[in-house]
Amino acid sequence: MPDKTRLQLYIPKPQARPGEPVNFDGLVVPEAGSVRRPDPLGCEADMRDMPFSLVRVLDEGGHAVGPWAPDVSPDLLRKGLRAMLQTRLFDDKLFRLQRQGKTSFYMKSTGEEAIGAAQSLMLGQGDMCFPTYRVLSWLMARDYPLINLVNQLFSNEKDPLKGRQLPVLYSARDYGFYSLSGNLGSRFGHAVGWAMASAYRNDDKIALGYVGEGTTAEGDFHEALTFAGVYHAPAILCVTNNQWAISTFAGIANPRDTTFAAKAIGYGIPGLRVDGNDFLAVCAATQWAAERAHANLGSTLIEFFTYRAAGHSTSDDPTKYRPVDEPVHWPLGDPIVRLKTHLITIGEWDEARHDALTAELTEEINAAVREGEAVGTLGKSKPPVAEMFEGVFKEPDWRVIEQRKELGI
Amino acid sequence: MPDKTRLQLYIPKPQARPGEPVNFDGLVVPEAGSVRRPDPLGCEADMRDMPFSLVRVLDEGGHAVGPWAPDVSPDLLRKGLRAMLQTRLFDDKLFRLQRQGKTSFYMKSTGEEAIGAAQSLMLGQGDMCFPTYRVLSWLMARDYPLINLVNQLFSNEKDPLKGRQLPVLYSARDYGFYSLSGNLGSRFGHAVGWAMASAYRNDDKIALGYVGEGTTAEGDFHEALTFAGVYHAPAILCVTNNQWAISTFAGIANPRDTTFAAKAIGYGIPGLRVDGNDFLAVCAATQWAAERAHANLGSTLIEFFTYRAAGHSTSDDPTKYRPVDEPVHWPLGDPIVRLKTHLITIGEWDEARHDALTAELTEEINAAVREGEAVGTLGKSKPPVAEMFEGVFKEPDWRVIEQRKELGI
Amino acid sequence: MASMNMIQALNNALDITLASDPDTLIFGEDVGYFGGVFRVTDKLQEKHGLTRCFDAPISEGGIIAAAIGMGAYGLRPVVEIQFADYILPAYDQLVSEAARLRYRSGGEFWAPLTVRSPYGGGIFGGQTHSQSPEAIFAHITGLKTVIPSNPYDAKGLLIAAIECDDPVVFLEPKRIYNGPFDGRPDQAMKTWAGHKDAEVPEGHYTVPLGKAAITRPGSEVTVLAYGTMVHVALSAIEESGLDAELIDLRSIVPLDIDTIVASVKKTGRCVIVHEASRFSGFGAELSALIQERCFYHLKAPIGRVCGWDTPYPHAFEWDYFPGPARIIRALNSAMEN
Amino acid sequence: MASMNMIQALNNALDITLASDPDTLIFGEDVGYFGGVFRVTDKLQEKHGLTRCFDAPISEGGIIAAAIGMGAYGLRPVVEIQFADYILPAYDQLVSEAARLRYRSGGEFWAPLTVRSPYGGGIFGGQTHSQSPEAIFAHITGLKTVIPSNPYDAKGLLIAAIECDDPVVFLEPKRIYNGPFDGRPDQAMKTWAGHKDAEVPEGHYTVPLGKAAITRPGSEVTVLAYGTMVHVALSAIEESGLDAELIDLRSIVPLDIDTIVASVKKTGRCVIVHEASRFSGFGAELSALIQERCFYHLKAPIGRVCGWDTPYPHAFEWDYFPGPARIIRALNSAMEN
Ligand SMILES: Cc1ncc(C[n+]2csc(CCOP(=O)(O)OP(=O)(O)O)c2C)c(N)n1
Ligand SMILES: Cc1ncc(C[n+]2csc(CCOP(=O)(O)OP(=O)(O)O)c2C)c(N)n1
Ligand SMILES: [Mg+2]
Ligand SMILES: [Mg+2]
Repeated sequence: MPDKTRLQLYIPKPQARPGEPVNFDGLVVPEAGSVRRPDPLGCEADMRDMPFSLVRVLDEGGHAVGPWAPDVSPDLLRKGLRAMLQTRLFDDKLFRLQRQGKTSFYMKSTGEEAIGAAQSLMLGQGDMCFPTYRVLSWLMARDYPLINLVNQLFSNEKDPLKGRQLPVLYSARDYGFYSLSGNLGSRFGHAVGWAMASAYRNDDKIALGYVGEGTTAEGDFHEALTFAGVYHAPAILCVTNNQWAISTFAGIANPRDTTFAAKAIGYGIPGLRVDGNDFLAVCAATQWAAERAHANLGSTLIEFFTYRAAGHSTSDDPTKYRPVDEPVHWPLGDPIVRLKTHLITIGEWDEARHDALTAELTEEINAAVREGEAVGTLGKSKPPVAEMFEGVFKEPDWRVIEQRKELGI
Repeated sequence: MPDKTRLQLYIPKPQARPGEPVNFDGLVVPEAGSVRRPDPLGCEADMRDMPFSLVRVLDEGGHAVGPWAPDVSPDLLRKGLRAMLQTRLFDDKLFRLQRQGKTSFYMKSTGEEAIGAAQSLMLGQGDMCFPTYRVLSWLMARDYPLINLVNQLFSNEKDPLKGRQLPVLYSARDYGFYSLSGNLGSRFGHAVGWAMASAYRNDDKIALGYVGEGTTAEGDFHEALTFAGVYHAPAILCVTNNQWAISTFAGIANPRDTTFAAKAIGYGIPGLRVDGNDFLAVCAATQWAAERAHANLGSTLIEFFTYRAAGHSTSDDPTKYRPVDEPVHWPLGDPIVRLKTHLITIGEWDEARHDALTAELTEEINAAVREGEAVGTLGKSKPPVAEMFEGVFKEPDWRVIEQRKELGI
Repeated sequence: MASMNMIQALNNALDITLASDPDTLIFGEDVGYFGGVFRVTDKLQEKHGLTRCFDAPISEGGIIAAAIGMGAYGLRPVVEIQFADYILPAYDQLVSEAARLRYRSGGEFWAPLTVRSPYGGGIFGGQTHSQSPEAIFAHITGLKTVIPSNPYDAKGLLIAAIECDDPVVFLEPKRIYNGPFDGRPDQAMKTWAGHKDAEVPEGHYTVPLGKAAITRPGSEVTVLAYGTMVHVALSAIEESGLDAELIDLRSIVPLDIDTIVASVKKTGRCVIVHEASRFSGFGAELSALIQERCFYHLKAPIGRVCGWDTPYPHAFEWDYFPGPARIIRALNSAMEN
Repeated sequence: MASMNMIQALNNALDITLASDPDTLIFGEDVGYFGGVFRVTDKLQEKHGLTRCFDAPISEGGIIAAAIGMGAYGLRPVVEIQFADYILPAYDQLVSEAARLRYRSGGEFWAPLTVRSPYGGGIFGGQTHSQSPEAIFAHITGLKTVIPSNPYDAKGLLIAAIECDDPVVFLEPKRIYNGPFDGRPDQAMKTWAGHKDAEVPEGHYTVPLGKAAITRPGSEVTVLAYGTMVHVALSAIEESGLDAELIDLRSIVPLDIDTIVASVKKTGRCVIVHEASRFSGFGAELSALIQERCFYHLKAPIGRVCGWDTPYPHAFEWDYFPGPARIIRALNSAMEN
């Protein structure tokens, strides 16, 4: 019988809270280019080291180095930069508009723009992304009309979702962007089912699922991975580890000793851990996983290691629960700056073009906002009230028909 | 862009179905004694090989070999043998009684008796086991009165659970046996919560949770492990991999390339994979995990690799979905025979004593059954109907008071 | 026409659907090689192939999530949850996802899945193999809930459910899989053989969702029931000697309010019967609707005969089950006033 | 006595409980260092220590499962689910485990947990931050469900819930956290300051579960409400000029049937108000109970004013919300007959 000492309940704590010095000790960041690239068609059992490293391509000098450096055109990189910048500027603008009461709610993806943008550009038009609320850059990379975003954010008459859904919870089928909802994690399994359907139909489409690192604690996450592993679903399943879940640090979702990518091992699928602030690394990992999925070898779990530089949403103040300067000390840098530097380094971009792009995008956003404001902002305009009663079922039943009459519309 | 071949939906199939030759190819069984025993107080990160091996102690000749050979007394081993044999005999008897209509339902644990018996004997009186319906040997090892089992199985007037619960879904608080329910997996998280409570109270009790390998697919399994990992809950969390979940083979819960024990890696807790038909290996692994838990190092996940030798329950015929002779070809043998052989090998048992024990246990069971039959079997006797209305809340509310009157009791 | 029990009728509905619509597929625990613990999917894998009818992990949430994703892709999945009691781990998927997808996405996506599940009591299944959770589905906007009471309806309603573009919870009263049950456990088991509703056309047909059946026309009192309780109520009516009108709701969402209201306006009296526990059960909605719409026609309080407000108790199955004696008492009490 | 808003009153109830009973502890998403997204657990970690009030993984099922295990051990956990809409992933834990543990184990184990959750609409929270799921708890045998409408009750009921040996779902109408809301969004926001029910004793007290409050006595018609709708109904009554009796149910399980029946027998008329969608909502049970028990006293049909049978729509919040105008219409219609 073991010696019985008195037990103690362990409650994990983040390395720093407000007033304490920022502390990223223990965060091991391998050199860009130092991590091996297994054959994407190889055997999962030979890749169990991958979740414990960190795939990085862009080095300090802005060069793309190592076996993961992807073969992508400067054009694609510029498209990516544009989408990321557009996302950043749009977020800033809309955050301010929320403060003015023009929308009820807003969420930024500051610092995480590389992920959606790179994946959007690497995947095909028919592929389907099952997003979280922090993947706006996917839509930006596919030129989703800004006015649609604005109209939904203003919940006005032209809201493409007809006034039924919260701002930021978009749906854009034609852009490969599945319907968002407030419930965390509950669409991860839809991505797997969608991918299984594509395989069932002998199609060539693949699915992309996202959850935040906090959301990995939901049962849905596990159930989706179980299905993905068992049926070899052609899906890329991503955990965006931005270190925070509202006020809660990542250590409340998973102990520090392991990684989110390591969860893959228990489902028999490869797990990659990737620098999410490195546009090229995101491209490379996505391409790797897509190649594997297309080869009928099933899913890959990718942990994108990144940092939520802004608050969770318009409803919280992050300086209440983490050091005010934590974002600026994030060791993996700003994804926009890093991609910009790379493009300049390879001679495909310069400061002047960057400034011009910024000005152009700002004007596009302002124009869209003006157009949306002309239709109306929150409470000033809304879709026809009849839309409240439509779409519950394909055909309305007597209850909503009667109730609509009762409301007199 | 990768080459897009047409996808195909993969549906896993077991290695043999009825009419096909039994096939355990690919099942790698390491020699007894060949697997290393890490320091139980060591760092989880250094144990990530363990889920891919198989801890075994008893060799072909019945000797206990290697670093996992536990220091247990012959007395304890004889107690274990007795509990296992009791379970086997009781199962056989009750299965027949179900066929005679004396109970509505029965489930055997044939082939898996070592697990509950060894763990029951290795853990302390105050520890709490959160069982599945296949851990009767836990109760047998703690001398739970057979008559209680029989009365519940007959749903008669003396049913300790007052007629409210199915046969086989026991509850025996004083024997460290938590209330069972039909829902799979939903108590795994209770084990973790109970263990956290013990730590919160600076107690020295630990919890033991069980699920079947099929049940690992439930979200509850993942949620429990997440809590166990994050809060270092002093719990031993066990997956009984008996290869089958009713008619469904283990490959529908997890791909063959990985193991159930490997799931531990993604939660930052050690995972052990243990020969569940080897009583000594079960003892050793349990002791290892208990030592770790008592040292405030948190949970261990143990996969017990075993085989469900009988049907799932009285409701199915296993020869309809697996080769009729699959059980006899199970490479890891019968746990009772293996322990008996060991005891004989070390000179602590013999065939005559074994026969005498069998006769004694048979008579105990028959006596308990006779006593239960005298009270009444299913439909011939039942607890007072008032018990139907009690225990919904601590105090009955007007609804059940009125309804009880309406029923005239 | 062939004489079928409910299991055969359901199996036949699935067989026809798999054969005619390549976008339908079936999965669930033990439904593949084994054909389901109640045999409803028997031989479908063998006949239609591994990818058309296959085993799923024990993960009700995962099953329904995958089915929603398949539905969003364009398939028409039919999943089995082994017992209705085990739908609960998937409740969030049904409520927050399946039921809401069309609405929240402005019609861009929808989930035309059918969730089949054996349901109800009367088989000594104890707490977790006997429950009748229909009320927790009925309250959810965007979900349809269907409960057949005989082989003919079972087949026609199941095909209609699968063809429906909305998510449907299809609850199969397991006590009447093999024969009608009139609530008298002491009497010999009946089979469906010879029952008029066991005559099932062999080809494709549908029974529309949202249309009740008048199982027995009558003038003195209206009885509302569904599933197993249709048979129990019929037997009680016969024993009572009353000229009661028995309505089999067949689906509770959509609900055939017109048939109900017309009957109660005619009879002025109503008794509602269901197996589920009473408090906040579906009978409450029926009662509320009727008193709202037939207030001036009602001659007596609307009665409810339901499971007691306790969990489903194993040994007290027949004390709990709302059998003919309790229904007759309620009928008499409705007539007295 | 101090003037408190509902958040302060709830925080105070938790503070007192943590201080007096070492077996209570609090956990939930963001409840620890941050003090909860609605600040109900503000400063409790700082004051009582890390193990008394801590953050949990985003895993509602895991949270409730852990709490049940702690309850079985002998603790009295109080957990927060960040929004009532997100209890659904834990629904199986609540129904199949918490609610059934005492019954099925013959009284060997029980789960004295309290599940607190911000609830209801009126804050432009859209589909998943506005729902009122009380009916799916009310139907479950073994669960209690409490819904306070003011700071005084909030504190007393929460302490009673924590001290109760049964599992309690404690739904906090988030729209009235900071001030009463009479259903008129165009008018200036009110705070609790000066409201009589915002006077909260500083020490320990309980408001018993299962006892309704007569918020406004009256003779002409009975109005049943809970949570935010108590204030909306009161405002509607005042505007209507009718002498209505307003009953605040406070807990729907246990339900104070005696107070309800006495009132309706007196007035002969009844209007039920809730935010949740109507069909199979809790209003149905109230309506059914009343017509069963007060049939011969009823002068007019019982009315229900509820959310429409659609998901909760973001832009149409005030078209959906059962505001004073609809309540007045129902009151008048109850009086007309
Ligand atoms: C099922 C569910 N539980 C809780 C919430 C409340 N909530 C909204 S966002 C959030 C944090 C999510 O963190 P993470 O998954 O890390 O994503 P991130 O916001 O960092 O992108 C929480 C708890 C929710 N929306 N849904
Ligand atoms: C939540 C839930 N889903 C489904 C079932 C039906 N069911 C009962 S036992 C069983 C198989 C369990 O297999 P496993 O977990 O491997 O345990 P074993 O029976 O092999 O010990 C199933 C599917 C259930 N009881 N509960
Ligand atoms: Mg996060
Ligand atoms: Mg098994």
